[in-house]
Amino acid sequence: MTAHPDRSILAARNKSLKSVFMRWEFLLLGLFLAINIMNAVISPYYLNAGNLFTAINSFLVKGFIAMPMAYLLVLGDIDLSVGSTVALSATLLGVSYNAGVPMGLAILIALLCGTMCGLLNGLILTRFTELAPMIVTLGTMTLYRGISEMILGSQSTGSFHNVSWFYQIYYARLGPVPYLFFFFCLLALAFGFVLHKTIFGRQLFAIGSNRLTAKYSGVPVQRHRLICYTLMGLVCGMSGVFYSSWMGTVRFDIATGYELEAISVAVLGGISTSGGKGTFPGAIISIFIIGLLGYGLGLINVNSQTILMIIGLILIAVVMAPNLKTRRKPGIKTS
Amino acid sequence: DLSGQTYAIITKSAGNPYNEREASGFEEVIKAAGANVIVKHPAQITAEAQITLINELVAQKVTGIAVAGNDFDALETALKAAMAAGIKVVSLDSAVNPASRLTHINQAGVVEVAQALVDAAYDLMGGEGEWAILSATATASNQNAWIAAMQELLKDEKYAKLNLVEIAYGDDIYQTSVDETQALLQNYPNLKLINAPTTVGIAAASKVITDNELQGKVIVTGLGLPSEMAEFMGQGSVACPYMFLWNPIDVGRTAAYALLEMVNGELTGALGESFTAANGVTYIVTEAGDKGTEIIIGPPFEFNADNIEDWKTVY
Amino acid sequence: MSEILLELKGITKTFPGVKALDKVHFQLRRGEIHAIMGENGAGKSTFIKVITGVHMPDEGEIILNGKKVVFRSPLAAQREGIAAIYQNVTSYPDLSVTENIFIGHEKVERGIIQWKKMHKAAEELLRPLNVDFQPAALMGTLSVAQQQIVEIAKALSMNAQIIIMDEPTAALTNSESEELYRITERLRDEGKSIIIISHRLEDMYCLASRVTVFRDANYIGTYQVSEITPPELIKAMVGREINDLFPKPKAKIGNEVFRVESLGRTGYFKDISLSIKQREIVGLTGLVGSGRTEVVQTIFGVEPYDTGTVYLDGKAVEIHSPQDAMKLGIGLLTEDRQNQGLILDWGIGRNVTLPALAKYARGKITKDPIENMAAKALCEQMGVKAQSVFDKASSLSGGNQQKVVVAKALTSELKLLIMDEPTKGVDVGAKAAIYEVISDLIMKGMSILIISSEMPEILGMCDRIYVMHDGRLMGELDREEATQERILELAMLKKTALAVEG
Amino acid sequence: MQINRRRVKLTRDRVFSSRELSLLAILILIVAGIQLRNSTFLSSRSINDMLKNYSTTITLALGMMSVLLIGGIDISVSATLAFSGMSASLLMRDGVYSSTLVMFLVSTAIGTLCGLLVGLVISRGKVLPIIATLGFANIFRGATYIISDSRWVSAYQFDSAFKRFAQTRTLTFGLMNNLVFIALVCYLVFFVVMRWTRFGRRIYAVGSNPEAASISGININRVKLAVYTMAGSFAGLIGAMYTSLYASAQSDMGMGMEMDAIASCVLGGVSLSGGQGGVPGVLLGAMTMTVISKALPLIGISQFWQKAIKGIIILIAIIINVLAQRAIHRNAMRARERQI
Ligand SMILES: Nc1ncnc2c1ncn2[C@@H]1O[C@H](COP(=O)(O)OP(=O)(O)OP(=O)(O)O)[C@@H](O)[C@H]1O
Ligand SMILES: Nc1ncnc2c1ncn2[C@@H]1O[C@H](COP(=O)(O)OP(=O)(O)OP(=O)(O)O)[C@@H](O)[C@H]1O
Ligand SMILES: [Mg+2]
Ligand SMILES: [Mg+2]
Repeated sequence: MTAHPDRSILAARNKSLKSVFMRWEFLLLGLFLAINIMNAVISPYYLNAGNLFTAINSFLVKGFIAMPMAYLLVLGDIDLSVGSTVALSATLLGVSYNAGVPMGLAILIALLCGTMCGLLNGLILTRFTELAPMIVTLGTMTLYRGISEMILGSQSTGSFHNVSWFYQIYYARLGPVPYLFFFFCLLALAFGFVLHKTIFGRQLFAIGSNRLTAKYSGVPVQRHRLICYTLMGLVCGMSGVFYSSWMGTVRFDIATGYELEAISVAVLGGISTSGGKGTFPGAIISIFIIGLLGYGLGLINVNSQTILMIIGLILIAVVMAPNLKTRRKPGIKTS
Repeated sequence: DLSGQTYAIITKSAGNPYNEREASGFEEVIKAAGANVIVKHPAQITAEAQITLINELVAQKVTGIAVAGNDFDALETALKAAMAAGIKVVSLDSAVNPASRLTHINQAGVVEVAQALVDAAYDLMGGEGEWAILSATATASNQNAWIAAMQELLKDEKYAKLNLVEIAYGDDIYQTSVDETQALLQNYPNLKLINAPTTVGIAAASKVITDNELQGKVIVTGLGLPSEMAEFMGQGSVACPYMFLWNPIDVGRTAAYALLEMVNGELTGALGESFTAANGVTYIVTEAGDKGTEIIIGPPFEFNADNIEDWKTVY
Repeated sequence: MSEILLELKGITKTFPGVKALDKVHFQLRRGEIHAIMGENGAGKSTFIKVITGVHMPDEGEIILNGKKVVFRSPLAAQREGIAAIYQNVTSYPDLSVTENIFIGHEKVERGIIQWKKMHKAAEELLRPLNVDFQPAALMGTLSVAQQQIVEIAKALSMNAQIIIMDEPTAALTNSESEELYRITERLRDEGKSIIIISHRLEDMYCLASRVTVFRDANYIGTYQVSEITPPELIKAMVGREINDLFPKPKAKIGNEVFRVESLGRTGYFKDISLSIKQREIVGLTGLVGSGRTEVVQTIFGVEPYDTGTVYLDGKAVEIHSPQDAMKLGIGLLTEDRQNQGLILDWGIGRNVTLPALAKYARGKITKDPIENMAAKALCEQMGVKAQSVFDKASSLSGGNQQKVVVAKALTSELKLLIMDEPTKGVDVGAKAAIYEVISDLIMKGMSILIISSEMPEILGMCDRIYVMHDGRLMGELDREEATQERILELAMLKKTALAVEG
Repeated sequence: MQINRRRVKLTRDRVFSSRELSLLAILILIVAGIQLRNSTFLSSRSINDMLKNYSTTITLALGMMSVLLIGGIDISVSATLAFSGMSASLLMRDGVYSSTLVMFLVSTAIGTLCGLLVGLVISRGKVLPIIATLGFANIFRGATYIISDSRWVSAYQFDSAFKRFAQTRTLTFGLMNNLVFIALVCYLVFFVVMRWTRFGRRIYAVGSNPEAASISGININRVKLAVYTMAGSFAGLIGAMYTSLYASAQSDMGMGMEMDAIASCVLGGVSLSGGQGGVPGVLLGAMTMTVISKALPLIGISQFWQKAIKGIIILIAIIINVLAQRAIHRNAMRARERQI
């Protein structure tokens, strides 16, 4: 039974080379290379693998958060409580370690704490779907940070570096490359794969593009949101552990501003805050673009405020440039 | 010839005049010695931001680093790595732990500062009454050290009638400090004195007192920059009769002298060493409360109605 | 003053990859009602948007009142007295009905908006349209049909010379359509010129004096309505003849598959009991706003129910979410394709496969080529007019979007398919295709529940018909006893009448 | 033609929607609770202090509201505030002018320019608001550090009339504090503009359905530009209010205020997706935030607990509001059920 035998539709895309290379992540890759070249030119100290990875490692700690943040943004959600969650997880790790809990268990406690924070965000938002994620997570951002402050007050908690294997989590290297970097890459691959190649990922895009349609199409919208918020919490817990291993000591005010940094890199990566759009590789490349740009400028001792200004300018310029030329949205694709 | 050498100072944060003055003293001495200077202010008041800066300096193979720590312990790994790379490291103003530094440049001994502040309270309150402390952030290590020392001193018989009712934290944010001051006034109607050992806090507290025309009823004292406090000091009915500070420019200068000596090989930061700097002052390395060593610049200086006009344009 | 008010000559409009209009001509006389007809995607809506300045044509000219004009923006067209009701409702859900009507030409005195006057004027505009909502109500709380009525009022409020209506009756029931006819005729008698687009032949025959037909972006011809018979018109539109519009299959009706008993949702509907047998096509009809959509949404698990039980194959089942319903083999084709049926930003292929991703995946991993082939097959079956399965759903014409929504429903193995207004805005040819699909599904053993406001469709396709009014089931009619009059009688029964019946 | 049970009674013309009423109830509860703990809270001096100190945040919420209404967001406002307040203060320090009025005008003008820039990038450059304003937040803040050379403009460097302005009641001849009066005027003007002018209604229209707005001939870009410019003007005005209030201009002033402004709006019923919310709601939201911030130090809770408690109160307030809304809806549905 074919009603319109005369009409045939193409099922394969003939990808022109141009369209492939005009994709956002290739533009970002170009930018990434440009920044590396620029850095190498402006500073003779840039191309030193050991130092480079020291710098990379330090922004990876927050870079992890960009991964689940990308998921949430794709969903059309957002989480502003991430910095506070990192702080609270690290606080609990520190407090329990200093109360005599073995470090392994303390790590578990931190991860659990992060997960519970994320779960709470998710539960509130999925039970009260009328609420905007921004305001709820703004509330929990204050709450989690507040709990951490309640526990630590003006004190710091630390001496984690007494446990040498814990120190190694952040500092151990294979040659010049920290193991943390390998872990980051593995996790990024996993996150990217799940987002772009699995049913779950596709459904996230569906929810972000049109929540009602997704619901009517049998996508478990609220369950997926809950999962993503919880996942976000877990990754924040992880980040808290890395932070503790990095610093060896924790205060309640650590990791402030992580939320905006994670959001910026995801958005620079082409992931729209209005949901349903963006690619994961773009977000990952952007972590390195912003991180290395800052490092390069720091090497020639541009002051921190000016670096922030330059990053702000680049953020705007990069997103605006393609719009000015073609007067259309940048080549953000959903696949 | 020092022209190939580079010295760096990392302050606690940007946008704070105190830190600017500290850096300018450092810069002045290093430049005079013919070496290069890097001044770095972290983007946030956190150890994390300072670590990034330290890593950048290590990569640039600088000769010496002076740092005002945002955290006592957290900079340890980064600073140890710097020292392992042959860089001389001293802390100034706000110490880092002894393992992370060769010595610490202390603007004034902790106990001396605490003593001055407690005595001021005793003097201004006439020996009895309620008073409160308005500090910076709850995590600021030097403020916490002074407060702890003050609490220790208060155990003395002499101060028995001084009733410290609250320690509030204004987070070194002007608006928060104002709120906290107003809450203190509201919660403690008999409050006689607010002691704010921080530039933002003392200015905010003085502002609130002046706005509410409580000069003389509630007295402000503490540690502050003369330029910020000139408005509230001087002749007539003022919020703050006197306060203390050292010269932050001198703190920066001394850190620079110490680093230059260390690079010369004249100084290691060990207990008992001493050196005479280009300004003719002799500095002695003494034992610090944290089991490391430190160089104390001198007692805090008192600013009052008589000298404030001279100082307000200096720093 | 010439008799021709508006003339378009040689209009061509190309979208990336699609020629939507190819050298199209059109003449509108003063004081006439002129219909434009054509298949889905023939370019009717695009043509309208060229007239109203939403799109700039690539070629061709527009002559208004004998003068050549160029509309660079919708505002420019409005200033020349052209008002339009677009196919996809373009309203502001957060604003009041009054504001929706007067947006852009508010009544302002000394910079201050005169709300009282505007509400009054809105009420006056709405009164002849027989609405039951107040001008101060928020647009978002109205049903699609009610919003459509507001759009009509909006066009009226502009006091335009030319009023264009793109499928105004798609969301209306017969009686409401008749109301619209009356209004339209009154406007014509007042000297306005009207362009109306519709897929309903009866609209055209009732109203229009002339009809222009487009097919595949081309101008086919303009005819006097009195001189063209329906088969001729269909042939002009579709390019071939359609013999049997309602191919009702003679399927053997089996046992009861699905039943609900005294289903109720507080404030929405009450005491709904209905049952559906295997291979049966059951209709659910009633006036707009009678609560049909809410009933099926509840059955599908989108909204919770407060009372009642749902039985599938005789067993009581719990449905709390669309996933539950789909697992049980119940599918729903929603009436609001833009907001609930499609992801407009996505390609057609992805839209089609969304409800049944697992079916085309290997494990949890999606396989694009498999999905695309499946989507292609389904789209071709439905006759979706597109270049490839990667075309964005938003680029499709209204009717073609509807076909994609139907294709979506065909991806899953279902026992019961609920179709809420499945042929809304669909051309004759595609309607036939959808009916054929329905027949096909029935022959495969499925059961179908159709909600429709189109009487011929209900009468032509259904074995049994339930009629709703005001959130209540008013009665049940067999195919044999069902007539238009009987249905209307039930649909308009007053509560009091019901009370007497007990 | 038909008698239908659905009678939509949601009226826009009421000053308060039910959502705002329930927020009002919550606010009253909070105030009552605090008053019980500390009886000085409702003293006139305490209220004056509170309104004076937070007149800045309260006013900032208005600019934020207009941005949120069109479905945008502006997290650069606090940086704009710092930049304009600082530049205007530097000019006053350097003796370019000493008049309070000129200071306010200059600061507002600089803020307007900043907002215009943001608006241009968003409306012409088609950059997502969050990223554009995130970028501009960095840029304006950085610029503030640079122009001030990281120094403060200290109290003694300001004109004394300007410093007094924030503490006195000259504008209303003794009725209320000047800054509070400015905030009040802003609210009144905004209330009228949003409700009774074309411009205000266009903002709602664009936020409610941008596509429809462009089809009905509203120049969306112009509305966007206007709204971001307006947010900038407000930030500029507040820059002057802020420096007058504290008699001090610092490069890090106002940091984080944008989040309070957003929270005020959302608490007050402004939807982040645009189109919904009104001035009375924002006022209530801003007052709630103000009361929470002001009162926590007053009720004798350890400072280390305050943040946690603030977080809890915000969460509880928004959740109770949702529950109240649900209850109202449920009752409406029950009432309708009886008519079926
Ligand atoms: N914005 C657009 N971008 C790309 N293609 C478009 C766009 N708008 C319409 N088209 C294409 O132009 C053609 C004509 O569409 P149009 O909406 O005018 O059809 P129509 O005759 O109104 O159909 P229907 O009866 O289904 O509403 C279709 O092939 C459609 O896919
Ligand atoms: N929250 C609400 N407040 C008031 N009325 C509401 C609300 N939600 C829905 N309605 C009304 O419910 C009706 C929608 O009913 P429903 O869509 O089920 O009817 P229908 O018979 O399917 O009509 P249609 O042909 O319009 O689809 C509309 O009249 C709408 O005004
Ligand atoms: Mg159309
Ligand atoms: Mg319906």
